Amino acid sequence: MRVGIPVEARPAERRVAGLPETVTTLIGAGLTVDVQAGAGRHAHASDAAYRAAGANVIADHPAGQSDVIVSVQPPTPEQAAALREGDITISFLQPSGERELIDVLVANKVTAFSLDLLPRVTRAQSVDALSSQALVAGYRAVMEAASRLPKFLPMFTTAAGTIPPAKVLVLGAGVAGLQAIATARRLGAVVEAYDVRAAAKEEVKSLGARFLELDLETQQGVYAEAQSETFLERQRELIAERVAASDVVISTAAIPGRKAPVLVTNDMLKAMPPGSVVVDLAAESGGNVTASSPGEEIWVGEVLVYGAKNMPSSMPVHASRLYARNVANLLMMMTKDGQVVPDLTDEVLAGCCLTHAGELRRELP
Amino acid sequence: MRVGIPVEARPAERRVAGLPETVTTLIGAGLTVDVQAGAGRHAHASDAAYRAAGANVIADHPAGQSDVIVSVQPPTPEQAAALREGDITISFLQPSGERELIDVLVANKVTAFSLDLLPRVTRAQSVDALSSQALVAGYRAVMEAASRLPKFLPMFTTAAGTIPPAKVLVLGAGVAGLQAIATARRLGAVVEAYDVRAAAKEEVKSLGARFLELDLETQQGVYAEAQSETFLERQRELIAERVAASDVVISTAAIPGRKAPVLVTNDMLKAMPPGSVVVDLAAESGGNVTASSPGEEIWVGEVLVYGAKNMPSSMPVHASRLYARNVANLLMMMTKDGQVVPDLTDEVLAGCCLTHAGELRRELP
Amino acid sequence: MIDLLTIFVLAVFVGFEVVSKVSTILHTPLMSGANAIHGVILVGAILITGRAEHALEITLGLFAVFLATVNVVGGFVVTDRMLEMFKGHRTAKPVKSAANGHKEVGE
Amino acid sequence: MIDLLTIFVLAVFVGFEVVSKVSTILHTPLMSGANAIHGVILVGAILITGRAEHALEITLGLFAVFLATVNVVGGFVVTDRMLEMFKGHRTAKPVKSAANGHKEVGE
Amino acid sequence: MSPTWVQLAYLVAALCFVLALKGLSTPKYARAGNLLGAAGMALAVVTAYVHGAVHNGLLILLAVAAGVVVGIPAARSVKMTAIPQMVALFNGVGGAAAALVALTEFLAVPHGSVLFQVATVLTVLIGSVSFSGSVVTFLKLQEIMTTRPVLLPAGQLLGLGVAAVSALLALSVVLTGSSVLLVLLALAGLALGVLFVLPVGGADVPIAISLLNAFTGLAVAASGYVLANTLLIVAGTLVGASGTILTRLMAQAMGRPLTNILFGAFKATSVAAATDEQRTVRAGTVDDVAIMLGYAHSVLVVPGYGLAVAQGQHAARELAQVLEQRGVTVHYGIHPVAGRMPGHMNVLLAEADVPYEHLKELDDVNPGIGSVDVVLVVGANDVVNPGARDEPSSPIYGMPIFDVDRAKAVVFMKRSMRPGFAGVDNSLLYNPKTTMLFGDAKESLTKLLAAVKQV
Amino acid sequence: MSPTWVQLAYLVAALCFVLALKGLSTPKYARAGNLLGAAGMALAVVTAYVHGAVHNGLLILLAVAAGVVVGIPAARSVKMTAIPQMVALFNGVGGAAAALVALTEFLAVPHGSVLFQVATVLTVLIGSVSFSGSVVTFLKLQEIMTTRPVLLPAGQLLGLGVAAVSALLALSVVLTGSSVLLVLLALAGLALGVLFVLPVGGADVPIAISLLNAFTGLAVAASGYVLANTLLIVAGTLVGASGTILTRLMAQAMGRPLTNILFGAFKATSVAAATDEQRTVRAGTVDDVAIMLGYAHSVLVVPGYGLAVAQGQHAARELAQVLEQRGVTVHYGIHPVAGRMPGHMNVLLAEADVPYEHLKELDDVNPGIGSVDVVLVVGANDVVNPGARDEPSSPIYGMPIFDVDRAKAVVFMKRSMRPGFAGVDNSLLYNPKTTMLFGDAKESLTKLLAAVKQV
Ligand SMILES: NC(=O)c1ccc[n+]([C@@H]2O[C@H](COP(=O)([O-])OP(=O)(O)OC[C@H]3O[C@@H](n4cnc5c(N)ncnc54)[C@H](OP(=O)(O)O)[C@@H]3O)[C@@H](O)[C@H]2O)c1
Ligand SMILES: NC(=O)c1ccc[n+]([C@@H]2O[C@H](COP(=O)([O-])OP(=O)(O)OC[C@H]3O[C@@H](n4cnc5c(N)ncnc54)[C@H](OP(=O)(O)O)[C@@H]3O)[C@@H](O)[C@H]2O)c1
Ligand SMILES: NC(=O)c1ccc[n+]([C@@H]2O[C@H](COP(=O)([O-])OP(=O)(O)OC[C@H]3O[C@@H](n4cnc5c(N)ncnc54)[C@H](O)[C@@H]3O)[C@@H](O)[C@H]2O)c1
Ligand SMILES: NC(=O)c1ccc[n+]([C@@H]2O[C@H](COP(=O)([O-])OP(=O)(O)OC[C@H]3O[C@@H](n4cnc5c(N)ncnc54)[C@H](O)[C@@H]3O)[C@@H](O)[C@H]2O)c1
Repeated sequence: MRVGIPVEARPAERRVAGLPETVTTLIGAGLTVDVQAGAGRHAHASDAAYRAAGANVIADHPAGQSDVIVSVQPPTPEQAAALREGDITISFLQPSGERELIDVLVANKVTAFSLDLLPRVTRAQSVDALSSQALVAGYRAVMEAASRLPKFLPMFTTAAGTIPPAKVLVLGAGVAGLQAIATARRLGAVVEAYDVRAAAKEEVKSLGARFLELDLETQQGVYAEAQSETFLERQRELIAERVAASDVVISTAAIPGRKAPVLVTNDMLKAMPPGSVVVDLAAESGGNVTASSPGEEIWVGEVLVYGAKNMPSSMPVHASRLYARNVANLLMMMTKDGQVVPDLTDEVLAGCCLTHAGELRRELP
Repeated sequence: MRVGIPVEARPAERRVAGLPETVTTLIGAGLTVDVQAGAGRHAHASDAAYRAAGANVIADHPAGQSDVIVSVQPPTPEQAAALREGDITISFLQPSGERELIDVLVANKVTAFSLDLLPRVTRAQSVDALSSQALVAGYRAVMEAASRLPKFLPMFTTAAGTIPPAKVLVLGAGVAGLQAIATARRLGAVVEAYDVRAAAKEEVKSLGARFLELDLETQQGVYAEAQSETFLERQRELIAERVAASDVVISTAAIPGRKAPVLVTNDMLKAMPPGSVVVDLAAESGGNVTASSPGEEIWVGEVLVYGAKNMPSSMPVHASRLYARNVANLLMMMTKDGQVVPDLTDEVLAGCCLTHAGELRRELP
Repeated sequence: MIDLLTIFVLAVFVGFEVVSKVSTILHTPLMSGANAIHGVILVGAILITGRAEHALEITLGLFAVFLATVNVVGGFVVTDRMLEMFKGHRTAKPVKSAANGHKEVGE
Repeated sequence: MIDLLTIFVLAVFVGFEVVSKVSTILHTPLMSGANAIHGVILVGAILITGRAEHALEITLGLFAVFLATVNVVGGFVVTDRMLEMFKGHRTAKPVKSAANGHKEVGE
Repeated sequence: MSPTWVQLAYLVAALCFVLALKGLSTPKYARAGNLLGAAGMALAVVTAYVHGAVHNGLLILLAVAAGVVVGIPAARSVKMTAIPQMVALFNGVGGAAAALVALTEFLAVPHGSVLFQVATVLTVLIGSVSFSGSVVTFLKLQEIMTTRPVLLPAGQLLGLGVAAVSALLALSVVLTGSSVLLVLLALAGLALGVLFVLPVGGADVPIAISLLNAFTGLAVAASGYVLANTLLIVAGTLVGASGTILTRLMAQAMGRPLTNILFGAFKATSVAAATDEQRTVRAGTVDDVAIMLGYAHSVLVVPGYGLAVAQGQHAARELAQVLEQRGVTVHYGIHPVAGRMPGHMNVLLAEADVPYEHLKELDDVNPGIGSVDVVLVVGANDVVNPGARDEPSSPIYGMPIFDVDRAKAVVFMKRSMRPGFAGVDNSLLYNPKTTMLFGDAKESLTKLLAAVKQV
Repeated sequence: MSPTWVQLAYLVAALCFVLALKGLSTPKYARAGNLLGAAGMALAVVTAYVHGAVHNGLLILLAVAAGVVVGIPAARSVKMTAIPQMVALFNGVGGAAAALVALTEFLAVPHGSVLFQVATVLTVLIGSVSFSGSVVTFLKLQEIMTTRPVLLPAGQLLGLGVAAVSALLALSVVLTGSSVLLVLLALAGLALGVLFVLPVGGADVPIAISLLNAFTGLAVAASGYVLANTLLIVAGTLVGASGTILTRLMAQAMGRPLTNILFGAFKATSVAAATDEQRTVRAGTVDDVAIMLGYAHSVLVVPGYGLAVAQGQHAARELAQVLEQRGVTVHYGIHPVAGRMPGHMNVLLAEADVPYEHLKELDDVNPGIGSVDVVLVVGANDVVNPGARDEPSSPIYGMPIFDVDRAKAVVFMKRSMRPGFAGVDNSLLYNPKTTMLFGDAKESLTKLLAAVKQV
């Protein structure tokens, strides 16, 4: 069967779903790989490199030619229209977003897997693109903050006086949050973090950072559940003082399938030291920071708020590498004797399959 | 006597030579301080803050009003023309650059101190703005490189495969180079470095990095002396292989008062992994990298070359703080009973005094 | 007699001091070694047998010699076997500095 | 006599064992303490004086008693003075974790 | 009085014994110590023979030969696992020999001084106790009889009774000098030994052996008073004293106060450590683990989330460095999902400056893991759970793991038997290859560091 | 034979002495050990008096009282710095007492067994050597005579001559039993002692005292044979043995092999360690520093470039942590220009995870530095050079420094006496408050860490 790797269809997407190294893996499993020319451009993977790995470099989008289309962003409805019955797509479908696309997939009886939906179970870890891309996002969030901060992160005692270490507050200690904590700590910042999940406390401490103990109820489970507005109100009140004391705030709080909780208001920002920087990784899903807007830098008083937009794309080589391996691992789970035949009784595959045989398998929110 | 802090006259200069905290120091020493409105804008020091510290906020450039003008960049020749006999200026005069300005300073019998010329002796360390700004530059160089690199610096072993640590090569291990080494190491990169000075080897190792041993003669002394073209030719040959193996090159090699040595040619860049980043801190003094140009990002094949331009200005709050303290310390060395009376027999003051009483005290190169 | 008591006290002291800081893994070999040492009763057995004249005494004495010999030789041999694990230890290598060790980590 | 030799050997052993791991700073107090202990010659001095009958013996014995007493009392007192520095030691505080210690560092 | 040369030879032998014990208490000199002990013994025996075997020289030689013929092959052929019972047996015959010596001497000289009489009864009594006690421990360990505590009805009372009888008999012997009573005393001692050891349960048997060993030492010392032989006194006392200390140390190492074992034995409170379902867990001490590590050729450290929680990264690196200085090869096995975020272990170990080239991945490690001497699992759990490989029903089935169960030995450092993130039980914790070192990882590592420097 | 109770009392006293020495070798039990020794002594003396003072009881009491009256005030009032010579003096009188005891006994019983005779001449000879030797060391230390080695013309020959005469006299006494010869032997011993100590230079005198102390112990042990008194034998031997070991340890600690001191003394190669210009440097051992640190209340660590070069940051942090666990307050003094780039120490210590709040700057530290017990200067130099503060002519004059010379004690960890970056000599290295701990900073710190855990 043929696996197709297209040029990403959406603006500003710089990742790619397959790299020469994963092409080799797929071919080793008996698959044939089509790569659209220029697909790896931003990830610095040349067409020549794909060819060298054994791929078939084609000029156009592989939809209609390949049986399996793997991509980072979902295909456009137009591209999806070219898919044939039984074709498979793998991408971040962001199911809540594009009704039109999903209608096309259902109509064409395409089997569509969305990596957003992957169950976070042990066995699925090698396929867990949410984790791998959150790793990139968490790291980059600190880089973006550090680049924009008119101050040092580490402490320096010098002949021209002492520079105190920057104070970094991380809100939400999921995968991205933890990585942000680790990276900021590496750079010498004094880091504290908060998360509603009970398990987060130990995890934050396991990175050597301080956990912000708030007088708020905690939650169990892998994902946080939506919080009431009164809860959030109280949370904002309690963290206001810590926000005011921070030079950098990195917010990553999210609730799967929901709008992100608002944790930082403009009033809170105004109390921060002039020149402080806020990076809102949740900007695309509504924002933890009232002022943030995806992809934009907004000044609120003397505080700079940067809303993240597709953060992983800012580091396309490694983000692509991780994503491509996740995708290859998923394909390996479905491939037998050179055929991609997803077993939809498998918990993992069933969990992330959105459409199959003309059926929408998940309720859309 | 009156000390004046103007708005910086040169484009893209975001630092300021005095901050409210140093204003307090100066007033404590019996001086009066004039601050031009908006001087601390980029450094997030408001006019109100200056006023609160006791400064006199004025609308125009203080030349002609204040007896001592402190700034980061030198005044323009026009501003200098307003200076009166016996007035004092302190700034980075970059003596080699502006003949016209210096002529004005001599003509007006201004006493001009250039922090570029400060002797690097123990006693002068608290005044050593070259060091303090190089600290900023070295740190920022890594931030700039990390932001532009489409890869991680640290190593990660993840369910989606292992990301190897980035390899960073630092050329020139002066103050900025050492700081770059330290910062890159903090972020988890594998760092190696080279410098012609014999003392550098131990210094590089003292930061936990690898010193590149080349079959080249080493130099003694605080500063490197100009190298012959054959030496540089041989150096380029020897480091070519290490450049090719690096994901990031940060070059800081400089020889005071001379053009920076060329260490990295375009051919060498082409051997680097695609997506690699080169930051040339010496770009403004001619460049260690053939392709670099100050303030620009230039692609050489798939390698991005970033030429630094006024790197410290990218972090104006802390860069200003360090610079302002250096300046305040220098003023303290010259102030007695509320009068700024430089003793030009003092080795340090004599060393950095460029013009005095209508005399040019240093040969211009 | 008090001399023998003094000897006893001093020997107790030496016995305590000598094994006071032994690590767990050596407990069994040490016990076994000590066990072999109390086989020194063989000396006593030889002495009494060597001056015994009655058949009963000789028989008992010889039996004591036999038992004590088993204790001695068995004890030392078994201890030696237990200690074989401590044989293969090498000399120390020079310390590798962790800091300079950050070298080539290929992809 | 061999018993006395055995005692001697065992005492040598105890003497060796007991001080074999002493730290430098205790060298002088230990020397001084040992010095006080050999003042036990006072016992010998008392014994000979106690049975002496001739004036010369008595005189010599009493002088020995005097000297030995000086040795004993001076030795112990001086040692005690030296050891005063080891008096004031407190109990351990709970371990502070370095990692969580990164807290508020004000400007 | 024996001639001076004899006494000197004995003194030298005694010295050898002291040094032997000293050697045996450090791994480095243990073998040399044992050999020196043997040399001292040879000297003493030859001296005794040359000087003391006035009569029956040939017979004595024959008896010695017989002892050698029985003792050496027994000691040589015994399986490593059966060594404890062999030691028990050797101890028993030593005790018997002491009792016999005293008995024989008593037959020859029934009316010595009081000290002589007292020494004689002590030797006979303690020797007999030691003999029969050792035989019972042998039977237990060899599983000829049950290893569980044997509780006779009214066993405690019986014990006290026999003890009282023995005391009475001993007193009578001293008063009357009757050899018949002495033989009866020996029999009473035999009974006492049996009663003493019967209630001791499997796990405590080694401690009982050590105590009986000290007893035999005392018997020999007492026999030294009987024969007025300084060597026997010194050597016996040495063994008695060091045996006592050793017994205490062993009891401590097993976390059971000595009194508890001594009197607890009678109370039969002692049972073998066993969890439900018959799965036993072996908990080691810091010293055990230190020696395993210190004498290993290659060690693999598998860090996990617990190392991060304990913030023990610095201690781990130091331990590895100390081991490397000893010539041990140390690597870190970095599992892709160890910890709680991707790259958690990288961040952690980088903080402690662990060189990158020491970090190994699954594929680097697993092929050669069979030749790793010790795997030190520090605060990891799921990532070494063989269930992920072997049990298709396991919720973590399919996750790649480090196959540490294929290494020669495994040490787990964690605080409890609780499972890891996945909440799945780990059969490796119950593997006979596994030693548990319970406690906070940082604390354990720090102690281990100190201990490794000692071995 | 003395009655049993007396012998038992002596035995208890001997035990006390053993435990006293044991206590004295660990800081924690040193005081208790000394007290126990004193208690044992009291027991022994009272016993001897009660049992042995058949005649002259009152006189003996008076003599004891005189000794107390002289000894206690002397020991109490002596200045701490003068204690070594006081110890020497006490040692000397002990030796003299032993010699007198043997002499007196010999006068009473001139013709004992050979052993008695040999023991007598040994006691007298060694006691005399010890006495006169001690007196000379006292004179040296008290600076009543020169502290430099005194080299008599042909001193070595003279020494050998006197030794030969002594040997001859000793032999004659044993053969003839002449008390006159014995007195002559005592005189020869006195001469020998003087000749032995004269060539020893200032720095080696403490070692000589320790050796003389061991001598006195041996003299007392020998006197035990003279009087057939086990206590004297045991106590004397203990002191002799431990004194010998101690002498070796002291010699080692000063880096001088014992043979060198013993025979070097005669060869007069031994000179006080003194650099040119009379500036002496005091080099300490790891153990010294460990005890200084372990028993301090507050410690300031001043790291410098050398710590970075040695990459000893992890070891430094661990040491600080161990000290904190003992209750010592530890801070780091971060000098603005320590190292070779701005913030060098920050980067370095952050790598080892030193908490920021432990880092103190000049202004935080200098005002209270007088109350710091120990400043540990690790690989720093210029930043603590008092020349920068006090000597206007110094090239580094004007640089702010840590005023560590105002702290109670300073330890320098560096590899040599070489200057730092500025190339300027540092007078603090020669300050009497300063102890140098030479060696690579990381290695020294690692050793220190191990040593601190012991004290
Ligand atoms: N890496 C990722 O991205 C990621 C993300 C989410 C989840 N996970 C999951 O996390 C798990 C990682 O495996 P793992 O082996 O690293 O961890 P683990 O299976 O969770 O085991 C950690 C063990 O450490 C012990 N521990 C905790 N604190 C300790 C302390 N202070 N001292 C000593 N031991 C301590 C615990 O036992 P005691 O309580 O008995 O001490 C526990 O069994 C996997 O199941 C993985 O799927 C990974
Ligand atoms: N911070 C900056 O920005 C900067 C920049 C340039 C220059 N400087 C200058 O550098 C100096 C810094 O002062 P400092 O006190 O940190 O350093 P320092 O005065 O240079 O002294 C460092 C000391 O460390 C010792 N050392 C070197 N390697 C060692 C090792 N492996 N183990 C133990 N000791 C070792 C050396 O003595 P041994 O050789 O005897 O071991 C040396 O005396 C100042 O003079 C400053 O002006 C500073
Ligand atoms: N099974 C596995 O192996 C595996 C692998 C990767 C991740 N995970 C788990 O997935 C979970 C989350 O990962 P994610 O990064 O995708 O989460 P996410 O992006 O959905 O959310 C980020 C974080 O925001 C937090 N949050 C929500 N509301 C908040 C509020 N009001 N205030 C503060 N914080 C708030 C959440 O608790 C969460 O930790 C974690 O529990 C992680 O352990 C499991
Ligand atoms: N006395 C003090 O307290 C003090 C304070 C700060 C700095 N300094 C000294 O100042 C000196 C340099 O500081 P800087 O940062 O201003 O230097 P710089 O900016 O002038 O030069 C940077 C580095 O480039 C190196 N270089 C020149 N040609 C090279 C080549 N061909 N290849 C590789 N490297 C080359 C130089 O050796 C120098 O180390 C250092 O020696 C430093 O120790 C001293």
